Amino acid sequence: MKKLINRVEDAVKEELAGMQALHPELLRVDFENQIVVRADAPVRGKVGVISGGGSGHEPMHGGFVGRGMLDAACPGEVFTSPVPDQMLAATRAVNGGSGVLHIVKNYTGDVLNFEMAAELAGAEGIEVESIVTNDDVAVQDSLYTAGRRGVGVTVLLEKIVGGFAETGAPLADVAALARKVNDQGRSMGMALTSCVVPAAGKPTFELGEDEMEIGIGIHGEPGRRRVKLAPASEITEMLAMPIIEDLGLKSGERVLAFVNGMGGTPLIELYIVANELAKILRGRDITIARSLIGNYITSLEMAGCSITLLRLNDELIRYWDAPVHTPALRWGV
Amino acid sequence: MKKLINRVEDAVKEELAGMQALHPELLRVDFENQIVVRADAPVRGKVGVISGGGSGHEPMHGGFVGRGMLDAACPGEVFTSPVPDQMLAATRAVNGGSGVLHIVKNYTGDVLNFEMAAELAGAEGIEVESIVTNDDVAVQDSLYTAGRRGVGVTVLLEKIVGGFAETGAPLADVAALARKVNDQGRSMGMALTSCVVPAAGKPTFELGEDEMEIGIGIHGEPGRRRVKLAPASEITEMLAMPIIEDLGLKSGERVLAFVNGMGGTPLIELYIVANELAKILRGRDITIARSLIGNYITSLEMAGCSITLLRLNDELIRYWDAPVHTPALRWGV
Amino acid sequence: MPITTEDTVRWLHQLAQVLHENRDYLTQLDSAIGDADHGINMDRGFKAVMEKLPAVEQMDIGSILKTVGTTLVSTVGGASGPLYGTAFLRAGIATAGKHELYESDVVTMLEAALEGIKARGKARPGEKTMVDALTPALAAAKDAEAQHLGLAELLHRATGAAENGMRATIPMLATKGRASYLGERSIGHQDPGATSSWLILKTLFQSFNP
Amino acid sequence: MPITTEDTVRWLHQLAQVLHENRDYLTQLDSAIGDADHGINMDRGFKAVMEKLPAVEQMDIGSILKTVGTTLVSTVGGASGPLYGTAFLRAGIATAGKHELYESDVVTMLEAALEGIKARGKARPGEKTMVDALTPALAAAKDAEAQHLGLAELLHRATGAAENGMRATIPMLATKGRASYLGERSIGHQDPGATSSWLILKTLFQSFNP
Ligand SMILES: Nc1ncnc2c1ncn2[C@@H]1O[C@H](COP(=O)(O)OP(=O)(O)O)[C@@H](O)[C@H]1O
Ligand SMILES: Nc1ncnc2c1ncn2[C@@H]1O[C@H](COP(=O)(O)OP(=O)(O)O)[C@@H](O)[C@H]1O
Ligand SMILES: [Mg+2]
Ligand SMILES: [Mg+2]
Ligand SMILES: [Mg+2]
Ligand SMILES: [Mg+2]
Repeated sequence: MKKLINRVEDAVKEELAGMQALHPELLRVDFENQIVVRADAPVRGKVGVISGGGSGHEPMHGGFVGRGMLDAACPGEVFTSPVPDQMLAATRAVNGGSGVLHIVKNYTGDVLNFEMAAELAGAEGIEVESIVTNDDVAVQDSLYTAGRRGVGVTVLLEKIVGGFAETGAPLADVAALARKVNDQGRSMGMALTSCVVPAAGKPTFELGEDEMEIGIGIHGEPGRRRVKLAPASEITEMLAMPIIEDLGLKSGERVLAFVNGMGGTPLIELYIVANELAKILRGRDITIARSLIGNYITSLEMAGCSITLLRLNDELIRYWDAPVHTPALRWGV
Repeated sequence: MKKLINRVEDAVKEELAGMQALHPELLRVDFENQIVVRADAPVRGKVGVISGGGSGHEPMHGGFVGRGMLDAACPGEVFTSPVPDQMLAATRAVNGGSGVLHIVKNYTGDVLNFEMAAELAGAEGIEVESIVTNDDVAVQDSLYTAGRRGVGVTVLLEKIVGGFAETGAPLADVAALARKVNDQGRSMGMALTSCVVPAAGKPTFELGEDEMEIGIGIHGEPGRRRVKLAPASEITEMLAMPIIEDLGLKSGERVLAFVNGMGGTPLIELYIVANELAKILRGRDITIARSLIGNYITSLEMAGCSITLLRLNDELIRYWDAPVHTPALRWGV
Repeated sequence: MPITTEDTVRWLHQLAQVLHENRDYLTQLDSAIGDADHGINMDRGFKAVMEKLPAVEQMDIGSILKTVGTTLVSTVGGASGPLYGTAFLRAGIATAGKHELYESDVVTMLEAALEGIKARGKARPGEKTMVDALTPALAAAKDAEAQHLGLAELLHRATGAAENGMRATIPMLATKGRASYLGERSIGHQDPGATSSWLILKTLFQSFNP
Repeated sequence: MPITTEDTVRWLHQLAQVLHENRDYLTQLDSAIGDADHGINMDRGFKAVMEKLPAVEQMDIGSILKTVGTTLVSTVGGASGPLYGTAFLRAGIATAGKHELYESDVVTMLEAALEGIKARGKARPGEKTMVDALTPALAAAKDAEAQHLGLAELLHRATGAAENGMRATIPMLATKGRASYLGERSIGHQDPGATSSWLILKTLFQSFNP
């Protein structure tokens, strides 16, 4: 295992110390509770917006803490959802009297831990609403299963909903917008390589020189199927088509195109994928009204990418464009 | 070779097409001359600022084209400096009547090609000044050698000088500030893995499971020495100390700390390095007044990092903080 | 003779040991159909339990188990944290105030634990989870009790049933938890959580009857 | 008998071929002490030359070589682009208007080319560059001319001297170009540019005297 770390068990704490050292104007780290909190939290009269999940997906979520996005993030161990204590501490820290929104990616672990935290916060009289993101079209959705995973849309949702929360909108409206965003977005990802969970020390799965995994999640887990390596054009097709169909995107519609790197894939390749995606959308007369490209929701050093399309309307565009100032996303300020 | 590409020979062109598709409001791509030009270039009365170099370092340089940074970028083939024709075309495209600054990283190829381009532009009556960045302390500087490489400082210089150029300052002053920035910054990098030049198809060098390269450049070339893998604390020490000494940083001074990923290293590891760097600086009473962390000057998918420290004064801070709107760096707008 | 407080404490000590020894094995199982952390999670959780235990080991069995539950909830994370945490919490409530557990108490405890897991995780038998190890274990315990076979035999049969249930997860298609994302590809792998459940019961049996 | 326009055109055709065949070899050499692109650069450049050649192959040798020079400058990039580009440009100027090259013309041409490279790159012999192959080649050509050994022998000796010069780069410490960044580690590797220079001369000799 080749990583820029010291002791494996200190990796997450040291990462947080690094964030505190570089971004003191944006956030503070509560090491006892292992949470990252917006520097000026709690913001009076504003709905607190928090999220959390395993570490190893950086910059998500800690890199999205700051004005116009998250009020706090709860990082768990690598690929392990955080514990209710962290979420409760974060909920308390950001509650400005208007309640708190929990943004939860749909994984059993995240859902169960946030559920317990919400119960505990409720018992303390803090109003909590939860939105569970589930945008991964690689996974069949069904009442009888764990359902779709929450992936790329989570990033876009945190930005848009965070921007809306800044307006002082009430919790019910903030949660409602969150649901809208989740409904309008879909994602799918692929991997060229596995990744090494530091505590495990070896790759989660083995992949041949001429193989790739299609339909992966963000925890280094294998995907829906293993296929032969293909050109970027075909790979983009494999990811984009299920999204376009599932969203039922029609000619004339506008989307936010999000080309995400899994952590180990260089930008030159992401732009090549973006080019293929743009061709596919152009061919269907779908407009890329906004875009995001880079490593935003990752699986450690995994090589690969994911595509997320979010159907846009003027409301979503307004809050996507709203000022944001976090370590990983910044504009308008 | 596992990459998200189509035909190797089309990689750079398709990358540029992807940039054009995602960032039409920021830039336009001149495919015939293979250059990336700021959307509103030439800006009348403003010194044009251009740079260029081999591809494979993304987001540098194309990702820095836009308001407040570069007016144009000339991408060569992967790790191969561009040709004078591209630089001449870019110089013409951005000349708003006040002359053009060429930002050149100190590599024989880049220097010679930009030299020829400057001669040709001069012959056309376009006033050109050149700044050659050479901040890599891994390389001994000497009159009789190719001298130090230009690495991390190039990114900071393009931002600061680009911000200054927006004020309408004359070419001589813009070039003078560029020299100041180059004088005040030093860098050093290391690699945990090699990288694969697409046209070569295999790793440029082989590295054992327990080895790393210290003092690498940004072209996948091996470094000054190969040593046993070490904890992040020691690696950071190996990179930071030569920089601090060469810059002669003294207690009470302010720096911009730039922790750069080589392309394949996840952010969690970069923050761990940042934490170690912050400890070293704190121990010397040197203040991190500004910072930048992420993949900004890369070697394809190479795993590793580089550290750049730039001694700050109020002038440099003013133009670092100035609004910038490019695909890779954005704030204040 | 019943399970005493001492048995309970010895069980938890040995369990921490066993889970540490099986850290890589459980993580390996989780690599195949999950995210390669189950062994790491369980080991982290029971290390924490070991730190909390001294403060409560003089108390009643219920208090001890509740402490285990809250500690797991606070330190494990993932899916297994809330699930095993709830299981031990409910087991603690079911054994509140007791210093000795007889056959019927053990059955009640197991039933409470399994109910807790089902209430939290909404999994039913056959979904390739820890529920598939614990459901047959409870059934076996119940009829060992009905037949008055004694505590040792009850625990022995419960453990055996858990082991079979664990093996039975191999051909199952996962519909709950992370493994469900693999769809068909989840078939042919043993469920890590069912495996840790078996280890928990096995260690209970062994520590009671060394 | 002299080098004719036909010889020159044949040389360039064969050279494009030779550089294509040695693409991986030159890139391999550049991997050891550079950035693994020299073979790719030269191959790309001479492919472009092949496209430009038809338009000028009826012209004088000087015009042909100038076209080669400008084409290399416009297509190769890297260090070798401006260097070989300048070399062919200067060679073209030195042979302007000529349709036949005799011994003295070849010496003048080689001298102009080498001067061009030195003027651009500021390298002196012993710095582990193409200069180390071309300097002895020019010297050998000069005294073959002084001894009136004839063109074939002149080219043969120049090629041999270039080969020795190329081998002599192996123990050298690089102080110019990318290899210089390796410091001591550049020792023990053959310089890619010196190798391509040898190939250029070798092919000239062979195409003149097939
Ligand atoms: N809904 C559920 N009900 C019961 N058990 C579950 C459920 N979801 C997952 N599990 C169990 O949890 C185990 C995985 O635990 P662990 O790896 O620690 O958490 P995570 O899956 O979050 O990484 C699975 O092997 C399975 O037995
Ligand atoms: N200053 C110089 N003078 C002469 N030749 C040089 C100089 N710098 C580099 N070279 C030659 O260029 C060769 C490398 O060419 P190439 O790999 O195509 O360019 P780059 O080094 O830019 O990747 C070296 O092997 C060396 O022979
Ligand atoms: Mg997990
Ligand atoms: Mg090169
Ligand atoms: Mg797991
Ligand atoms: Mg090279």
